Amino acid sequence: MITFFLFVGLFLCFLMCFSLYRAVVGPTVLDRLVGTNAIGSKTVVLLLLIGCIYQRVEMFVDIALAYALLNFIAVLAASRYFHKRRGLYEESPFE
Amino acid sequence: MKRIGLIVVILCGAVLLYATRDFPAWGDPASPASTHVSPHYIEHALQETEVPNLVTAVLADYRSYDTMFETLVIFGAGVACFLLLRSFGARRREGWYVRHIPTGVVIHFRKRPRIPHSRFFERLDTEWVPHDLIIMTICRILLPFIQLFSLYVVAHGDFSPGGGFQGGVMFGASLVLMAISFDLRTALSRVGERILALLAFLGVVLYGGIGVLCMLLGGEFLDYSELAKILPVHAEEARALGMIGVEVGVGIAVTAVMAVIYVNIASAGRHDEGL
Amino acid sequence: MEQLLQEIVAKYNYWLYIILMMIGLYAIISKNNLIKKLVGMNIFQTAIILFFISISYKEQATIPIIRNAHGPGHVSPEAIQATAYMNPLPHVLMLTAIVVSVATFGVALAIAVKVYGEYETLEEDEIRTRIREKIK
Amino acid sequence: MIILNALVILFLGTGLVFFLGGAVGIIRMPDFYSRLHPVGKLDTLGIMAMVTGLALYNLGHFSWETLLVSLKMMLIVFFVFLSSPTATHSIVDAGIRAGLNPWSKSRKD
Amino acid sequence: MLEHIPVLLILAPLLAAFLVTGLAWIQSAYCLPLALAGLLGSLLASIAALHQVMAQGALSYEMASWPPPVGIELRIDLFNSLVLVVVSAVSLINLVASWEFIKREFEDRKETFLALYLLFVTGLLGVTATADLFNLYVLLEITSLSAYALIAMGPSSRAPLASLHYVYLGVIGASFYLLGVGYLYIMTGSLNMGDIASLLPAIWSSQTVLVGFVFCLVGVWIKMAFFPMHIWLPNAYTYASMTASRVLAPLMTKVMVYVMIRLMLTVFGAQYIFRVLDLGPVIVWLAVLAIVAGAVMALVQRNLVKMLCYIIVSEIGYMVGGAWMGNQAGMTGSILHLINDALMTFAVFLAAGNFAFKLGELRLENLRDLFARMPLSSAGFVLAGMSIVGIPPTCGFFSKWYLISGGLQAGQHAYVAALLLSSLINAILFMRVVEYAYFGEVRTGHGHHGGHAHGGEMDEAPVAMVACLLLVVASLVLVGLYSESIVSGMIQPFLVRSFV
Amino acid sequence: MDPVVSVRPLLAVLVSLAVVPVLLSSGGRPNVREAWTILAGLIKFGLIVSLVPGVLAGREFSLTLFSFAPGADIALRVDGLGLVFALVASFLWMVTSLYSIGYMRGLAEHSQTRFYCFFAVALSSTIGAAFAANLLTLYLFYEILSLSTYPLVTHHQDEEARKSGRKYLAYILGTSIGLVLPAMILSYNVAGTLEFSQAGIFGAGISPAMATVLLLVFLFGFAKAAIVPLHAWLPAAMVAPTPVSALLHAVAVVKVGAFSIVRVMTGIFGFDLLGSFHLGYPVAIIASVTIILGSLIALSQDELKRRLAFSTVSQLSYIVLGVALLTPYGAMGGILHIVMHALGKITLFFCAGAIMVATGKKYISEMAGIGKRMPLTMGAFFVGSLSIIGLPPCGGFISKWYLALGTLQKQSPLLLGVILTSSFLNAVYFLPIVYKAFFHGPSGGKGAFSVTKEPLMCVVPLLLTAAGSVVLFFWPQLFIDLIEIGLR
Amino acid sequence: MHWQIDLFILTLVIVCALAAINVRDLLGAAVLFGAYSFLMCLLWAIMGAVDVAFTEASVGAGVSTVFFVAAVFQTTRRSKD
Repeated sequence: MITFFLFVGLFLCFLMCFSLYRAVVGPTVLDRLVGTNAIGSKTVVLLLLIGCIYQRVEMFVDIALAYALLNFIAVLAASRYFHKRRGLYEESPFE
Repeated sequence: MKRIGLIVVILCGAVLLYATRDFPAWGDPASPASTHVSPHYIEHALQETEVPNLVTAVLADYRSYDTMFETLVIFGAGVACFLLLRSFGARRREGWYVRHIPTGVVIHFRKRPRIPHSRFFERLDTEWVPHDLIIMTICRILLPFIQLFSLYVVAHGDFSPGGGFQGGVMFGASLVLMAISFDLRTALSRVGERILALLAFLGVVLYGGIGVLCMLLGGEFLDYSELAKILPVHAEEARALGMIGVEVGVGIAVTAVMAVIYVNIASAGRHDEGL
Repeated sequence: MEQLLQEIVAKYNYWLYIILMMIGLYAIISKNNLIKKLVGMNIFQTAIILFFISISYKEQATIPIIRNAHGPGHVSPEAIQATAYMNPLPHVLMLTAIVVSVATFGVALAIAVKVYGEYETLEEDEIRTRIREKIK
Repeated sequence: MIILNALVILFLGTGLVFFLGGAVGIIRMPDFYSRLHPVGKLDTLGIMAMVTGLALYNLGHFSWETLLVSLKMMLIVFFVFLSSPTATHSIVDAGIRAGLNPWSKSRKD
Repeated sequence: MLEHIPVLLILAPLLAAFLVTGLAWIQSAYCLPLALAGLLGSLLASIAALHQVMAQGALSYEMASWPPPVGIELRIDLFNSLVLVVVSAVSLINLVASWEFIKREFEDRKETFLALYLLFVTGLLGVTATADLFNLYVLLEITSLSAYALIAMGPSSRAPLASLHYVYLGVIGASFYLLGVGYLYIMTGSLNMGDIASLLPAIWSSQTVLVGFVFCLVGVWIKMAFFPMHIWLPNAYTYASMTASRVLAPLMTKVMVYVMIRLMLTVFGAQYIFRVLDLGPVIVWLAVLAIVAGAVMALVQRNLVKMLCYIIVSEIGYMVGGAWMGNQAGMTGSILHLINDALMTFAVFLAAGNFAFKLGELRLENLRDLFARMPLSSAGFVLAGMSIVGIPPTCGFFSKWYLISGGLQAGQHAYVAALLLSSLINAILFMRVVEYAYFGEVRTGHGHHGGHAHGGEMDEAPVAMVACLLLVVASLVLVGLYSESIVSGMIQPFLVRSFV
Repeated sequence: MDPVVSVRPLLAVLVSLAVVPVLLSSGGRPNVREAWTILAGLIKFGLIVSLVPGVLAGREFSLTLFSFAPGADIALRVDGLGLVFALVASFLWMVTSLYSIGYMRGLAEHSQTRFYCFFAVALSSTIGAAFAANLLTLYLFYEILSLSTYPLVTHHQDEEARKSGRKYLAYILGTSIGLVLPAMILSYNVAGTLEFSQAGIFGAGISPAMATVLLLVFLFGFAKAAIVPLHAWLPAAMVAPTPVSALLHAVAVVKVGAFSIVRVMTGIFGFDLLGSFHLGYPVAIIASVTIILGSLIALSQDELKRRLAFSTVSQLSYIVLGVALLTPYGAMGGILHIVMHALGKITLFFCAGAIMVATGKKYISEMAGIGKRMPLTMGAFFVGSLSIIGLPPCGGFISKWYLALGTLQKQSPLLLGVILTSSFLNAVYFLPIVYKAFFHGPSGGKGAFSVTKEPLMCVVPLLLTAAGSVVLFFWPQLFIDLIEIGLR
Repeated sequence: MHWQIDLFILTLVIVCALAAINVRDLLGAAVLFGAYSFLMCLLWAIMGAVDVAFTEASVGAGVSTVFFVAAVFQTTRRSKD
């Protein structure tokens, strides 16, 4: 079962690459925000999975819970920025 | 600058790589780091302090002096942000904006308006401040949970990951969330600047006070086992209790300071509606 | 070659932390934007934290919270093996280091806000030209 | 036990599928509003399925403590259900405020 | 209470800092007395510690009563008790001297400033007293953090930028130090200085120890503004509020020099550094570079404070060079110069502060006829300058004596030459100021009897400022005249084990 | 020599320092200020005179103030040589104070309080240097003297004065920090002490090469002695008011330089060591070059004070030359020359100042016929010239006599020739001035002198010193005895 | 035991770090910085440093990024590199 969790975790990590792709490539800040949000949600699950792999999930659940509670604050703050500051210039990464 | 940076970086990297060759392998249980001092913590901490979370035990007892200064760093950061940014002078403003909440209409006054104090009107500083019912409602639901959970994290730090700092940051984050979902002025009207300062002060004084109390009771500074003289517990439990007390102090201070830093950065020290 | 590969695999954490740290250091030194430098600074600090956490890791060991410390069937203090738990000391140090880095980050941001208030820009070269203009 | 494990695997598998969908969506969707769909919905669902699976797995050695932990996990699901749509909502709001136009087939990016 | 002295001297300003923040909202009138009481307590405690150390050897304080490698230890020996006295005395005197400044520059926030100032002092005292490498880092960060803020609050519009640059380099420095500590930890598993010192000889040949040492050293160098890493210092100290630079300039860099010497002698041991590594010649050459570069850069400055800052850079070179000379005389000179330079720099900055209080910006052209306006402050400035140049009987001469002696013994003639050159350049620098301040054109021509009737009425800085300046200047001469007892009573007994 | 611990040397040093605050506080009242100055001078002279009988009886007064390192304390010790120098300096301070009153008031100079204060400090350090028991103390007072005379040199505060001040400090501080300090520390590292002793401090622990280098470094390092390549500050410093030039550049500053060299050669190296390494001769050659060059340059100067300055450059090296002969007579002559030259040269400077006050003339070419208007002054000038040239009945003759004896003892006709040549040159550049002053009328109508009265306060001191110069020709025995004790 | 995940996340961390310092928009940098801190948190958790992971989680998600955004809000988003 542990091995299974390990592979599930690896797969999640693999999926995280896609979200990270979006976060890195953009093109707008909001896209990055979406990507980051997706990474955050996967992180919650991964944390629990790691707990299961360590077989100490009771120690990890608090972290995951904290994550679930706090994850959206940054997103709210960033979107709040757009509420108050107009303009959204597009830019391509790595120049 | 770029080239200098690159040279420095490559030089540093090379030196570090050079040193890595002598390292014990990653995860080697027989490495000096794992065999010299740390076994004492692992094997004796539970016995000596009755705290199963070794990190908390080391943090708040064996190296409590460090942790006191860690709290102090945070405290100093709060004081520094206040000192740096806080401006008491009023900003020059072009007119007054007031929103009628039920309709969402923003009214622009040239001169200072005389508006009855009611919950239907809201003072604004800029043309538009989001007034999002969904976000406000959800946050209103979530806030107590976050705060409750952060208290749990502080209190349960002896048995599971967490402790004063983490709990404090979460509580601080809840205040930040309040400021983001409503606006800064609303949040500040709930938890004012004075209260935050008082909390920060209380937190560090709690930590330092416990330390000094131990000293007054005849032990060394921060030697919680001396608390057994005034608490009806034996020395090991006194250590655990002392740790909790200290963690609470850290939590209070961190909460306040996080809020102070956010408030000052988000409004550039003006304490208006902010971000 | 084989040996080198083995060495790399055995210490890859240490290698990668160096890369991360160099990224951070490069950003601090070479970036033109003041806040970018702060990002680099944070990366730099996390790299060091990574290094310390890597020290604390032990094969076949669990997180440094004693299992079954209390309650029924609790473990006797003598039975605790040092090899069974990870080294808690670096964790403690790094908790402090994180706190320090957050505090520094906050203060640095506050200073950056002040700098922006002074020059209306965060680019170092632009600030430098502003200063030169002001002197003239 | 086997049944439980099978259930867990099922849940985790479902979650992974959701996440996969989300990941593909986030890559493939043409614009920001449409990308929010996979993130907002599928990821939330994925979290729900996977956390539920893990909570079930945790209940394998049943005791009050494990039950408590599983309850906490379900609490995570609850909070994610609250917070994730809020976040999505606020992002969309931000996009609109920022003046980002939705993608349409007629206009090629 | 006597056994708690090591911790009391740190706690006194710490508690004062707490209480000042608390009181700031309630009754701000008590803040200054409270801060002064805290610093005075710390001064008294450090004097008591010095006394005890001289009577019965090093004091060790086991924090929370855990024995050293497990817990944190405070250790006060002859060397750092001396530094502690200097730190607490300088910070106390500076607060007395600068209160008028604080009132002027931070009207509504002076209590906050005070709290930060106290935190800064606490950090410095803690850095000096601790015997734990990581604890040193934490305290260093407190010091730096408050220093960042103190600098950024400067009245000049360039202060925040200077401070931000300091933040970047300061963080790199502290992180390098931390990294070095990590390298030591990975090889020894301990953080206590004494413990590491006992474990190290077995692994002297390890590259990791070497690199750890180098990183600790480079980190400390950045913090102390050793030559190529000095770029943050001049701007930061020049644009900072005078109160801050008056305490930063004498203490911050000197305490870092203390840390360097502590690392060299207590942690790694002279044996490792001078026999096993033999880095001495290289670093002495770096020091030569630092001395010359600092002096030359000082020469081109037109701002008095900036000029003084570059002199600090050059002085750092003296101390680093002396410490790396590899013989007892050089190390003695370095330690003595650490004390002396703290006092000298303090005196000279106090005087500069007095000038700034009346004149505002301290460009050299602004200093015309200063002597007539502020005779006492100017006299203090000249005496402090003499000390920096190294004119006997001020203390600067005596530490230079040891430094040169060490240089000659080690055959480092370049170092000696650089030191003399920089002394000469310092002489030129101060003479230039003196020329501006004392011997400007006689405006009214001949025909005046009596002394200083030219260039306007006498307009001296507030009494507290002048009194503090004169006190410190007097101490410059006294420390100089009694340097023999400092050397033979404290420094040499401390060094006797290191250089056999 | 039996050592006696006594505070009298310290008091002698401190008297003039102690009077500084009094001077400062009496800034507005010139009479009070100058009364104090003269009073301090009297006390100082009295204290120093009170030491004479003891020293003549073979006692050695000493006092250790602060210990710094073994053998390098800050300590005072009175021996014959120091006492000779101190006697001259303190006596001349009194006279100069008197003279300054006339001069400074006569010219209505500004910042007179500052002038008197730094004058007093300079005198303190001169006496300190004279009484220094070891090289460290000597160096200490040497440096204080350099710094305290800077304000005097820059007194006029115009561009020229500042430039001269810069030059002065550059030479003096530059050499003392750049050369003397390392040489001193090196000596200490080699010998382990810096205490002056007749046998020298090095013993066998020094190689000839190192000794040579050290000696040369000391020789040039004490740039106040104005050995040739480093003499340029002295003429430049003549922008100072004349009392300053008189006392400091004929007595205190330059003599401290020469005295330091004497101390180093007698007390640090010792004649035995110098003799065994044959180091006397090179030093003598260097001194000879300075003597001849100084005289030659003096010939070409038209400004009176500059001519006197170059004359000083030349005469100072007599002292060095005398000691470098390494013979008893030579050393006697050299040290005696400190006294004799001081009295002679100060007379000359006083005269130059008096002329300046009375007529405002600075250039020799303008002084034709002045002797008729200022007979006393020019008479004293004549006496002073005779003393410098070394003709009886003036003190200069005695010292030059001893010097010549020294060269004969050394059997060095070359050096004898140098002394004779230089004396001849002295005559050439001094006597025409006197001749013109008395026997030429003012050239043309515009040269008429506007002031006829010689200021009393200026004339009295210069007559005193001129008389002193003559007196010393007849009764030099006290100084000879003291020097003999000092060299024993 | 689970070095695979460790290595994977480390790689992602490095990518994220590179992106955060190269993106030409400070708000984007802030967001990526948040992602970086999530990944770091995971890394600590994998290496068994739960307390550190918790701290990173609360700091990174709760305050650090928000401070960053707030500072960007008060200054500017523009960055030339």
